[in-house]
Amino acid sequence: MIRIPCPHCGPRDHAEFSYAGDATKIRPADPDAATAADWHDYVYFRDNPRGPHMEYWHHTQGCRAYVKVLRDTSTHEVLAAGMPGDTLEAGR
Amino acid sequence: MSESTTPPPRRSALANVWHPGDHGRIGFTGPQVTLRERRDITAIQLDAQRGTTDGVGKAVAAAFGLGLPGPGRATTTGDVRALWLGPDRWLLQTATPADLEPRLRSLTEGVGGVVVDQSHGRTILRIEGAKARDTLAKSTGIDLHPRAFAENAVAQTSLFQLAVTIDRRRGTSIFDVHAMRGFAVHLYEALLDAGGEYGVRLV
Amino acid sequence: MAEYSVFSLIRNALGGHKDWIRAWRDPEPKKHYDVIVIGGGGHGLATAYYLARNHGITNVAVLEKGWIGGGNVGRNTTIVRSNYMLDGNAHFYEHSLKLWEGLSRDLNYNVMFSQRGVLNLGHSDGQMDAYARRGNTMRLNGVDAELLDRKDVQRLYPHLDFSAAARFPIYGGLLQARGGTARHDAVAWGFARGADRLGVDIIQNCEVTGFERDGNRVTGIQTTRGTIGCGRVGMAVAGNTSRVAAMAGLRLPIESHVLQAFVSEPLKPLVDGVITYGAGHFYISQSDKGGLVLGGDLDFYNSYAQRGNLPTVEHVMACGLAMMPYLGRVRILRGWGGLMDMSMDGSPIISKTPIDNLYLNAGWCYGGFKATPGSGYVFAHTIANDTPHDFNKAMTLDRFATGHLIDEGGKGPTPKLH
Amino acid sequence: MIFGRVAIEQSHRLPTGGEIDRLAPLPFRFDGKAYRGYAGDTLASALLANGVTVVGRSFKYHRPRGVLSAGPEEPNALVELRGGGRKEPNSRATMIELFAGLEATSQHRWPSLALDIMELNDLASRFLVAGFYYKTFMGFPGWRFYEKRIRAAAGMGSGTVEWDPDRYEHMNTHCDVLVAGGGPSGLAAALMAGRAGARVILVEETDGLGGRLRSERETIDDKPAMGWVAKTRAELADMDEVRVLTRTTAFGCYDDNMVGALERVADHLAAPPEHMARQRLWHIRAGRVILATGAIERPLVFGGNDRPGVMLAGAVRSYLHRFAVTPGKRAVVVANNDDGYRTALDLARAGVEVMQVLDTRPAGAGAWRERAVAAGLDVMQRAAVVNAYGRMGVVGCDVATLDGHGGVGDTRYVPCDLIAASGGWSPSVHLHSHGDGKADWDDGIAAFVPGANRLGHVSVGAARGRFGLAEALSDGLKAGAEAAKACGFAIGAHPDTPITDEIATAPLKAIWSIPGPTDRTVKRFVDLQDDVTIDDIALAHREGFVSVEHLKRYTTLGMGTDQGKTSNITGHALLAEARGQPIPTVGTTRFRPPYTPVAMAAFAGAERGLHFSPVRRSAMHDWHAEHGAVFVEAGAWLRPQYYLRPGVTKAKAVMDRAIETEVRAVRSKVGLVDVSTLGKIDIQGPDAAEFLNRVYANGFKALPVGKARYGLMLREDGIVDDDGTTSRLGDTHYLMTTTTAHAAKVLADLEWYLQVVWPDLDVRVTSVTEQWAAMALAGPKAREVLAAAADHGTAVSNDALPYLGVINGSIAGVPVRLFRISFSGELGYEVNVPADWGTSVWEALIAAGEPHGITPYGMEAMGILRIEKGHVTHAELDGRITLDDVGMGRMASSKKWFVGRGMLDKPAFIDPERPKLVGLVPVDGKTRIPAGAILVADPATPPPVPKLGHVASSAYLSPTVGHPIALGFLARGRDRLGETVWAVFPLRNLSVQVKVVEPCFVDPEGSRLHV
Ligand SMILES: Cc1cc2nc3c(=O)[nH]c(=O)nc-3n(C[C@H](O)[C@H](O)[C@H](O)COP(=O)(O)OP(=O)(O)OC[C@H]3O[C@@H](n4cnc5c(N)ncnc54)[C@H](O)[C@@H]3O)c2cc1C
Ligand SMILES: NC(=O)c1ccc[n+]([C@@H]2O[C@H](COP(=O)([O-])OP(=O)(O)OC[C@H]3O[C@@H](n4cnc5c(N)ncnc54)[C@H](O)[C@@H]3O)[C@@H](O)[C@H]2O)c1
Ligand SMILES: Cc1cc2nc3c(=O)[nH]c(=O)nc-3n(C[C@H](O)[C@H](O)[C@H](O)COP(=O)(O)O)c2cc1C
Ligand SMILES: [Zn+2]
Repeated sequence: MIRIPCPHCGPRDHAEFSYAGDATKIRPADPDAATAADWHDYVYFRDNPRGPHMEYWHHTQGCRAYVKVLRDTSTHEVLAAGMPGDTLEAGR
Repeated sequence: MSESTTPPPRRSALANVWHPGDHGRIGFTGPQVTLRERRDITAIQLDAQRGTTDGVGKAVAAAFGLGLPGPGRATTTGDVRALWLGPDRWLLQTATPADLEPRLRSLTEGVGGVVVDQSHGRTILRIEGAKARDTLAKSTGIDLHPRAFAENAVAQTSLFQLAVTIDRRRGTSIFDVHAMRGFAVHLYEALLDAGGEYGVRLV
Repeated sequence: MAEYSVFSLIRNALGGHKDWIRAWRDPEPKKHYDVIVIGGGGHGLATAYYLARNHGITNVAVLEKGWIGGGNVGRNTTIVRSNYMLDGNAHFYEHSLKLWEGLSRDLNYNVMFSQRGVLNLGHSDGQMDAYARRGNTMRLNGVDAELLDRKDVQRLYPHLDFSAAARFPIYGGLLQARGGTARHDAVAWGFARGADRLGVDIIQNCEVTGFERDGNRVTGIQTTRGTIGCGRVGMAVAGNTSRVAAMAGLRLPIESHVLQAFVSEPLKPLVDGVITYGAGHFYISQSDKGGLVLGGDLDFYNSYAQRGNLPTVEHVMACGLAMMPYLGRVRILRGWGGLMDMSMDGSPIISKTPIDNLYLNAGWCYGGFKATPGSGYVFAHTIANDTPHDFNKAMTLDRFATGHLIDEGGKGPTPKLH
Repeated sequence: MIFGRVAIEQSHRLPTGGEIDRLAPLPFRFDGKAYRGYAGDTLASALLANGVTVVGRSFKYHRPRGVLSAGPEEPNALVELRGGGRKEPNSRATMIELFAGLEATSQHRWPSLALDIMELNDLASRFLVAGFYYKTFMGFPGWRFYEKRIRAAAGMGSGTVEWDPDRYEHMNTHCDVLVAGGGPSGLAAALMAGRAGARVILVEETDGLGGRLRSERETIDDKPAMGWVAKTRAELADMDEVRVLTRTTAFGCYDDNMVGALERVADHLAAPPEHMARQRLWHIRAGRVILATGAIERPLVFGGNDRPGVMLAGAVRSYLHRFAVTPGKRAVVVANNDDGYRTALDLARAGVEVMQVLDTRPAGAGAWRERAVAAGLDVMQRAAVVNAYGRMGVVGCDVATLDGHGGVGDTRYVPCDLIAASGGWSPSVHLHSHGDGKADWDDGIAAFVPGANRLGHVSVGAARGRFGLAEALSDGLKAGAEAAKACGFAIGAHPDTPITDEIATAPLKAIWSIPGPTDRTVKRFVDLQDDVTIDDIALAHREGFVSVEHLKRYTTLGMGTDQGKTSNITGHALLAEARGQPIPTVGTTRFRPPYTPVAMAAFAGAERGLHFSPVRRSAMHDWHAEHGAVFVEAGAWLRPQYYLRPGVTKAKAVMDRAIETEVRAVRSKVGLVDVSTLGKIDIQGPDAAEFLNRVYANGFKALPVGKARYGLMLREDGIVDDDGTTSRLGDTHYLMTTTTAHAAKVLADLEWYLQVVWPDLDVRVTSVTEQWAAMALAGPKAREVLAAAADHGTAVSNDALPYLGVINGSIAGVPVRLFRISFSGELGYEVNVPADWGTSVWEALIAAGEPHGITPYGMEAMGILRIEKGHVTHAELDGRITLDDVGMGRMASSKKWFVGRGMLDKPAFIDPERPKLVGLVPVDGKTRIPAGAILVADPATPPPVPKLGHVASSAYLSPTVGHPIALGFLARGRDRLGETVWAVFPLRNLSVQVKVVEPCFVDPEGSRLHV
């Protein structure tokens, strides 16, 4: 069980969360300025790294917050966690 | 056009299944778990809009003498208990159904509070007794040990596949479990099953 | 006489089995190959085999970072079927199934393809309607399919949960009788041996670490065993697709997720065919050794760890018992994980790429084992002719841009849901 | 006299000693024959006590096999335990605790254990070498033919099709320190951590504490070591925060120190007591994990080393000391380490005739050897057993000296009925490896020991290759203290390591196979269960299967129920020899959970039957049940499918009639349906309007207070996601409804946009689905009924509550929300009621509707009503459909950006050939158009047939229009109105010619809505 340190609830089983994927994807902020290619990239492409991966987890069965997590995809180790707006660094 | 003016009694989601008495394995010491439904509770969810946390907190404190609790905690004053539900979100609970909702509404209007009545949306089961903790531990992954989950601790978590709120009341072995009303029968059956080996008294 | 046959077996038995030769050689990498296939999984090996067999291209190397067959081809639940609905998929998988039907003989290697039938259970009217649509489409495509009602299912598998206590009652099912299972390792080894005998070099313990480029062409492959020159490059690295593609500067509509599978202690025959539960993600069959081979859903997070966590294990087993309550005391012997290359519409990509001589084979999600021969066949075609085969012409990389998605499940660009 | 008889029956039982309770004799049966053992026995020890040597048959060659070990590593002695729904194949006799009435049968043999015709395989073994099946069975009559026979011969025990009557459950717990293994090192660790005040859990697989101490004669502080164990157990029991679980196997280490452990609560009983679980699966979340799992002894590989009567030396000591059983009367002992001497001495002391003690190591001194010699034992150094004889049990063996270069000297026959062998010990690194731990090779003990471990798991004692008792104890004390400290506990004085009376051991010298007779019929087994011989390993190597993982898969080495606990290292070492490379280069195969096999039901726990997945019930559920509702599940909710009158059964015709009645009632009079299951989301905040405007494709900004509007949401990829009505309850307050199936997802999506994408929007969203019961009153008489039910002051006239109006009101004294919306196409109202009052209001409406013939209706009728109106649901919105496809393209606002808009111009989405929503009616006016049928131009086309579309939903009879109708998608469908195509259903050999019509069959102008 991966233990995800929810910034609100503390460490919880990952089973309480729903995985919400890549947190490096930024939705085009100004839709009028966004090209088809921008949307295409946002919706379909993923870096999918082996190693530290910035991702969102929704604390669905908890406080219902989206939590930003830096997690190593090769070990499942959680390196850092915070709120969606936070910039995360390993070890925090 | 009908003439009624006062609402009829509230019907529990468990009205049809609740059979008071002792269930499961009853040892010499009798049932080690007691289960009761907390009925007719008024439960109002209070949210603070962006940047109004303080204002909302102050308004509530002024009116009820109640500090809104921080993450994972509950506070009680007199008749009203406030549970932390999530960021900027609380549940205010009272057993004396009065005018909690309108009061909260008028209190927080203007200071940025959002009020949502959830009185009917949740079934609340109180579980207590020597084996209450073990019964819950058969399904929830949170640490219910008093070192980690002391009196007035509150958690939103998962229990028997349901999203629930567990509220640790006075003492070490009294818990209120709030679950969505529609799943009340499932929760009830699952608790009876889990507590079966300890003996469960339904009151 | 074929190298492998009952006669050669007898002859060797009498001779103490001293004369068997290596199933595939262990060559040193050459300086240059006409085609380099990256990934010694089922697809990579099949691609090399068909390049040699169908296109006469034999100066081919398969580069494998570990031991061949150590990826998903060696860790899947071995279900083979062609019950697809969308045209972009359906003809491809049916072609693959046809190749399976002749594969052991073709390879002179018994891959134990066993057409024991694949049954998908349905648990609601809506689901049965969806099966009907799928089955009807299959029939119109010339693929076998049978729609079973509750009684038919009960006749086939009387011991499934037909009781009142069933949380999801069985309404019926969709059966593909030609579907079945195959011996996964044998598929890798059979293709490897077949390719080897046609001159392909299979190079193990050779991890690709980078690409050498000249403009829009790949000129060489950097590996842990040195740089190797190449004419064309086919990439078939399944769960590692994004990583290898990134070395070539490509970003892809793929996420890698972990999928677990399990095997029970060996039992006398207990489950005849392949059965999948329709009210949760669960599938089961029995291996020839006697182990029940079963699997379920992803762990639902990106992973390269080849191992999963307990909640998924428990959920898979709960699904299994919901369908077959009599398996309660059957013990799980081993569980493991594989890396799924989950694409954004749940369907594969067998395609040219923005790089002139680099070809991509990926996006297999839960289901690429059944595709192994078909995938090798059309990928070899695509590489050899620099143009897709009819069967993979819809499986392009640019379909995400044009909207010509092949979304069998209607789940949208959320790969974990496929 | 009972005791006298038992003593005679138990021919191999020692008169004294052991952990057995001689006052509690237990009758049991094996293969139908009655025996007796004692409480404290395992099935294996009880069988051995009764002189039973053959217990099972091997996987491939069906060779007779006896008991090899005394623990979970047992490869041979597998039996079918119990019967009926409780039958458990492949149960290890060495781990089955004896209980009165135990029934076990041998397996994998026919017709009997003694006479098994499949033993012919042994004669054919020359052909049945590793991987033979890949080389043959390819031709006529096809693999399926051979496979049937192979499958019948394969497998081990047989399962059952009866249902297991027992309960299973999970238990969650957290601790500071988890100790796996209750031997001396584990106990010492638990003691230290416990004394520091840490929350400690110690799990021990067997029924008691002590580990190897139960099987040896050792002392601690000059007293029998088991006394120390008892004292320690007592001290641990007194600690509030320490929990000791015996009969509990830590079976897997998962991420973040979650350890899975299986407690066998009632397996030592004939049946679990009522309400008790048979097994309990623990989820232990630990701060620190200490692995004190001991070591597993390896057999030696020599000719006939699989014969019944060849046992592990350490197991022989277990049977002697723990069970007071002598597994033989005349023993030969052979080892590559000092355990041979130890075993021989113990055997001799127990009165067993020790015929010969063989040490494969070159001659040399050693304290143990000297003891053995001093005790008068016949010791041969640099010598070994080269071949054992005896089909159903060892009768003797050839022993010979080894020349050290793969040859043997003169052989000598030694009669014996027991061969105790030890090839050294392998630390149990399984759990360490599950958690990504590395294994390092240790030449000193010729085994893998735990290496680096990212998770910080610490292995102690034998699990770390520290085989001495004093070492184990000091290791445990240290690790326990450190773990507690790491968890923030203060450590008291470190106690002195208890004193032991150990004799120094001489180093082991690995010998991976003992050279033997050249006779090819003599087999030397590496993996006993799967019959992998050294010849198989040589063959695999010859054929290029030279990675350990290939070796495993080609020969099945280590793939049996024991997962190679006694065989893997030897097999890998032999491969290394063949490759001419050091063992660490060759490596070992991957360890995987579970450590020992775990029942599926234990994993599933209580989530079985109806509790497999929770069901959800609406507030009016009991009313529906009392009124004949037949329920069907929809998104976890139980919903009335239709209602049966009392006394009517559920036949199809009746069902159709019930539905027809319900539909007619709605169209002609009035009906009432429970729609509580629709998702309801309360949306409030200053930016609520802007927010809705972004998530819905159609405009929401202009929606006035007191009004409802139908809305459609898209996914980011432009595909229709969900629909529903949203009402504006106040200036900054909205109520959104969603489909039943998507309610949870829509809420999560809204939270996503608010928290992650547009954190600048100030909006709060909450699910109020459960707060409000909801019911839809529909039909020409709906207003009259509502007016009759409504309390004074609640006006429902067309002016007071116009189409799409929303008001607060009161019915039966209950405050309600009234929405004038309709899914059926009739004059309709949705009534939202605080859930506890749902039934009261429902009953009030039924009562008020009685004079108008009000009829409750269910999902089926609702389905027909909506098809008649051409309203789409999930049957149409299947995740591949655009707004345009369902004819709602014009709803998408061009004035604003909304989710999914950026995708709408993709070529495929604007392709005119895309199938579009149409209505379909049978050309003959009566044939049903089944859902799932495919639309084609010509039903006679041979495959592959070009497909034009499909039928999405179908009403076999629309009572309103009087014939079957359907909704479907047809390529260029909007241009084909009036044309005919075919709906074909080859699965049932059906085809229907259908006419393409508008997808609305009733009141297309919507006049009924507005009355
Ligand atoms: C648990 C599980 C169950 C499944 N069940 C089924 C099923 O029932 N039916 C079905 O049809 N499909 C199933 N699948 C899917 C199927 O196994 C895969 O889709 C398919 O095997 C993928 O193709 P492959 O065989 O070529 O992949 P792999 O065998 O994974 O081959 C890829 C190879 O590339 C190598 N590689 C990676 N990176 C590099 C590098 N840098 N350099 C060199 N080599 C590299 C890897 O080591 C690997 O050997 C399942 C998968 C899993 C994990
Ligand atoms: N003669 C030798 O060379 C030799 C070799 C090894 C061990 N030993 C002796 O063994 C003892 C070592 O002590 P120790 O404590 O390290 O080991 P141990 O073998 O005494 O104890 C290990 C315990 O762990 C339990 N166990 C193993 N795996 C488990 C799991 N997954 N879950 C739960 N329980 C599990 C076993 O049942 C056993 O009781 C010493 O007395 C030592 O002298 C001697
Ligand atoms: C179809 C199938 C059947 C298997 N049967 C067995 C089995 O009988 N015994 C066994 O130990 N492992 C069995 N395995 C699992 C493998 O041992 C191994 O776990 C799997 O190939 C993944 O490799 P890994 O665990 O080395 O990562 C089986 C695997 C598959 C795919
Ligand atoms: Zn949280």
